[in-house]
Amino acid sequence: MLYLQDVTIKRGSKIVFYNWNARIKNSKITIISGKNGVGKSTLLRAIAGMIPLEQGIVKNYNNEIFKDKIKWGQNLIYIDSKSGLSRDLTVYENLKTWSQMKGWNTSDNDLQKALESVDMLNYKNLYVSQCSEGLKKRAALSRLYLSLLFNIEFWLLDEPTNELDQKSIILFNKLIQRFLENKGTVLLACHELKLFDFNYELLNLDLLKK
Amino acid sequence: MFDWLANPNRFNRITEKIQPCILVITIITLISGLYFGLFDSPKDYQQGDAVRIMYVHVPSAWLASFLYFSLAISCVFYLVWKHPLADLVSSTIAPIGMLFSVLTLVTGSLWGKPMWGTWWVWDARLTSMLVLFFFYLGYILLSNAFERKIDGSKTASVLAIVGLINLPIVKFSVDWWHTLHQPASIIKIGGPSIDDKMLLPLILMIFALSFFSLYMIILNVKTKLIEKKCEALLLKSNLEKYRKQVKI
Amino acid sequence: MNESFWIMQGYEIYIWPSYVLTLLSLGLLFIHSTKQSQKAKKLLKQLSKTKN
Amino acid sequence: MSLQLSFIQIFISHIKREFLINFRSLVDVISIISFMILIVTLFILGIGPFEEKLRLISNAIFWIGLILAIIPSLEKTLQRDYDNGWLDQSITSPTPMELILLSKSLAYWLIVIIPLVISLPLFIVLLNINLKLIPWLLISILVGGLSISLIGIIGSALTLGAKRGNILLPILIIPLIIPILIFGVGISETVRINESPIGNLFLLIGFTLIYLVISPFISAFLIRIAISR
Repeated sequence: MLYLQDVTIKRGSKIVFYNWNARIKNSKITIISGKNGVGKSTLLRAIAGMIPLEQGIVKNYNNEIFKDKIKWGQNLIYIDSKSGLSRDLTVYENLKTWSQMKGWNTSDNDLQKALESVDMLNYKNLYVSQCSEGLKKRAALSRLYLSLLFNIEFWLLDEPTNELDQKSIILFNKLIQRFLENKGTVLLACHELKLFDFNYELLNLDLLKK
Repeated sequence: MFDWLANPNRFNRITEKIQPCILVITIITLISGLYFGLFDSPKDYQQGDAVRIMYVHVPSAWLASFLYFSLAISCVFYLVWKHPLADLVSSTIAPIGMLFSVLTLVTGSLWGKPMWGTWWVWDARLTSMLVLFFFYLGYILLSNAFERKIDGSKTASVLAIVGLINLPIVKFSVDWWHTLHQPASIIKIGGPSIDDKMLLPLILMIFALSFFSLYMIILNVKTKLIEKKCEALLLKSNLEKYRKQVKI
Repeated sequence: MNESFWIMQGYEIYIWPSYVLTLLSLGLLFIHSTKQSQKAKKLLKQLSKTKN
Repeated sequence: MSLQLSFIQIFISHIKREFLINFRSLVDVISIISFMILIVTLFILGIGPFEEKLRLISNAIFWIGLILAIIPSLEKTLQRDYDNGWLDQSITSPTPMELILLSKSLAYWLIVIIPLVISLPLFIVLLNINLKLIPWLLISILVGGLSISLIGIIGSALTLGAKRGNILLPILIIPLIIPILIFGVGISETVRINESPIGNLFLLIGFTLIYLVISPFISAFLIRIAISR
């Protein structure tokens, strides 16, 4: 369970959230919805630790998550529209360096399987500069499979379904299914709700802003 | 102390009282400094009357360095305690400091012509001052290089602090370079042996320019505070207009 | 005020410009800032009037 | 769950990544060297082919060429990873940003220094540098190159997301690296006039050590600011 207590988040000098409280349920998928510019990405980036909170705390059960950044870094995956893939490396090399940065000792086999899970095995040795946007997105999402092997608790995903075709969305749904079975928590910002065939919690930021 | 001053209202109240005092002190020290500097001080035995340029050159140089130091300190306050006022202070100090560094370079060059025979000699002090000028320039350029003002302030503050660490090293290295390449035989401007009678106008001018800068900083910070208020009011009235339109 | 004061051993073309430049730039800075401050104060007055 | 890889392993993997990125295309590496050759050529065309003059200022030309050749490629080092989101991934990973930046600057150092060391004989020929200078030149560009890349990372972090960052970067960086030039040229100059270069060398090493300590922290701080935008 993730608790946000009296959270104030600023972007530049503009206050986006003011003394806000929220609760994100465990082992569930929570979809953050709302109009453009309402603060979906800001919220995700703040929880991921990229935007420092002006005030307030975020707790995972009883632990303040930003007290121990190393531990929190091991506990989440954040993916947004910027894929974090280097253009001059292949899809495989990108995945490998990324997993090493997370501190994981991944075997070749794990990486292959991760690419297979998003149907990217054929593109393994393609340079990212040659990839289409859809392929880049899939390459980024292959990290989700790796996290299943390493007991990660949180997925923070910002518009993960953009640029994905029908088949990849099915694969993505499968990954989420497995993650939820492993007692993982998904926090997802999206405005197309019909793409997901789960029971999801809805966090509508439009309601909050009134 | 800064924490206590950082409240804009308190800042306004206190400065309201001391501002006239500062102005009076500035005028008194400036006039007496000019009097002693131009009329009632001895000629240097080597440089003759040309030494009188010292009374504007050295105070400017001193202020350019001191203002950079204060700029960096106020940047530390801004980054550590996040007082918006500290940012206003540093952004007003920067152009004033830059002006003084330019004045130092220009008067130094005017002093150099009769002493060295050329407008510019790569003397250690002048070279360090030139570098200082570029630190000011870098700060000002960087603080205006971002779309949102607050990003520029934060980033440029870091630059100012890096500069504070680096400037003594630059100063040292330039002195080192100077001794390495040129045995010191030429007349040093602002040299070490100063007559007591020369000290009086020098100190008076240093005081005059310091109090002048203090006055300018307070005045400009106040202006910026008012401008901020105006912006907030404008934003509010625009919002209200917008709301009315939406209702209709 | 005799002539030798103004001539200063022939250094006058260096000394006077440096004093004039310094005082002039300080004066300009002073005038500019004062104007700016008055402008801002005026604007604030206007704004607070229209609000009420 | 604790980290399976030690920080040293992560550190090495980062250096490997930077090497893969930079050496695969070789464009950057070749451009650094050819840029330096061109600067040297410009200098010599400017002063004329007088050996006596050249002998006096060849060390200075070498160092200025080195610094000017490194600066243009500095801007990309962080900007690239900022644009594609890699820095976002780094900050949400357990690896401390400071460690990542230290590895980045060391990798950048190696990337710049290896081709320069290889092409050193070329410059010795072009600039007619005295052969007894070679060991000192080698040491001084190794140490000086490290401090240039450490300061360069700070500069690169300062201009992240800035308007016209590529023009701004040299203005911010060059005042900071003046001491490197002075101490670096000082080493070669003292050797040339048969004095001991130890004083200059120690000063250069000391300067580098200062930045080795503060640079990762400063640039990590800057990157956190840049990412929180």
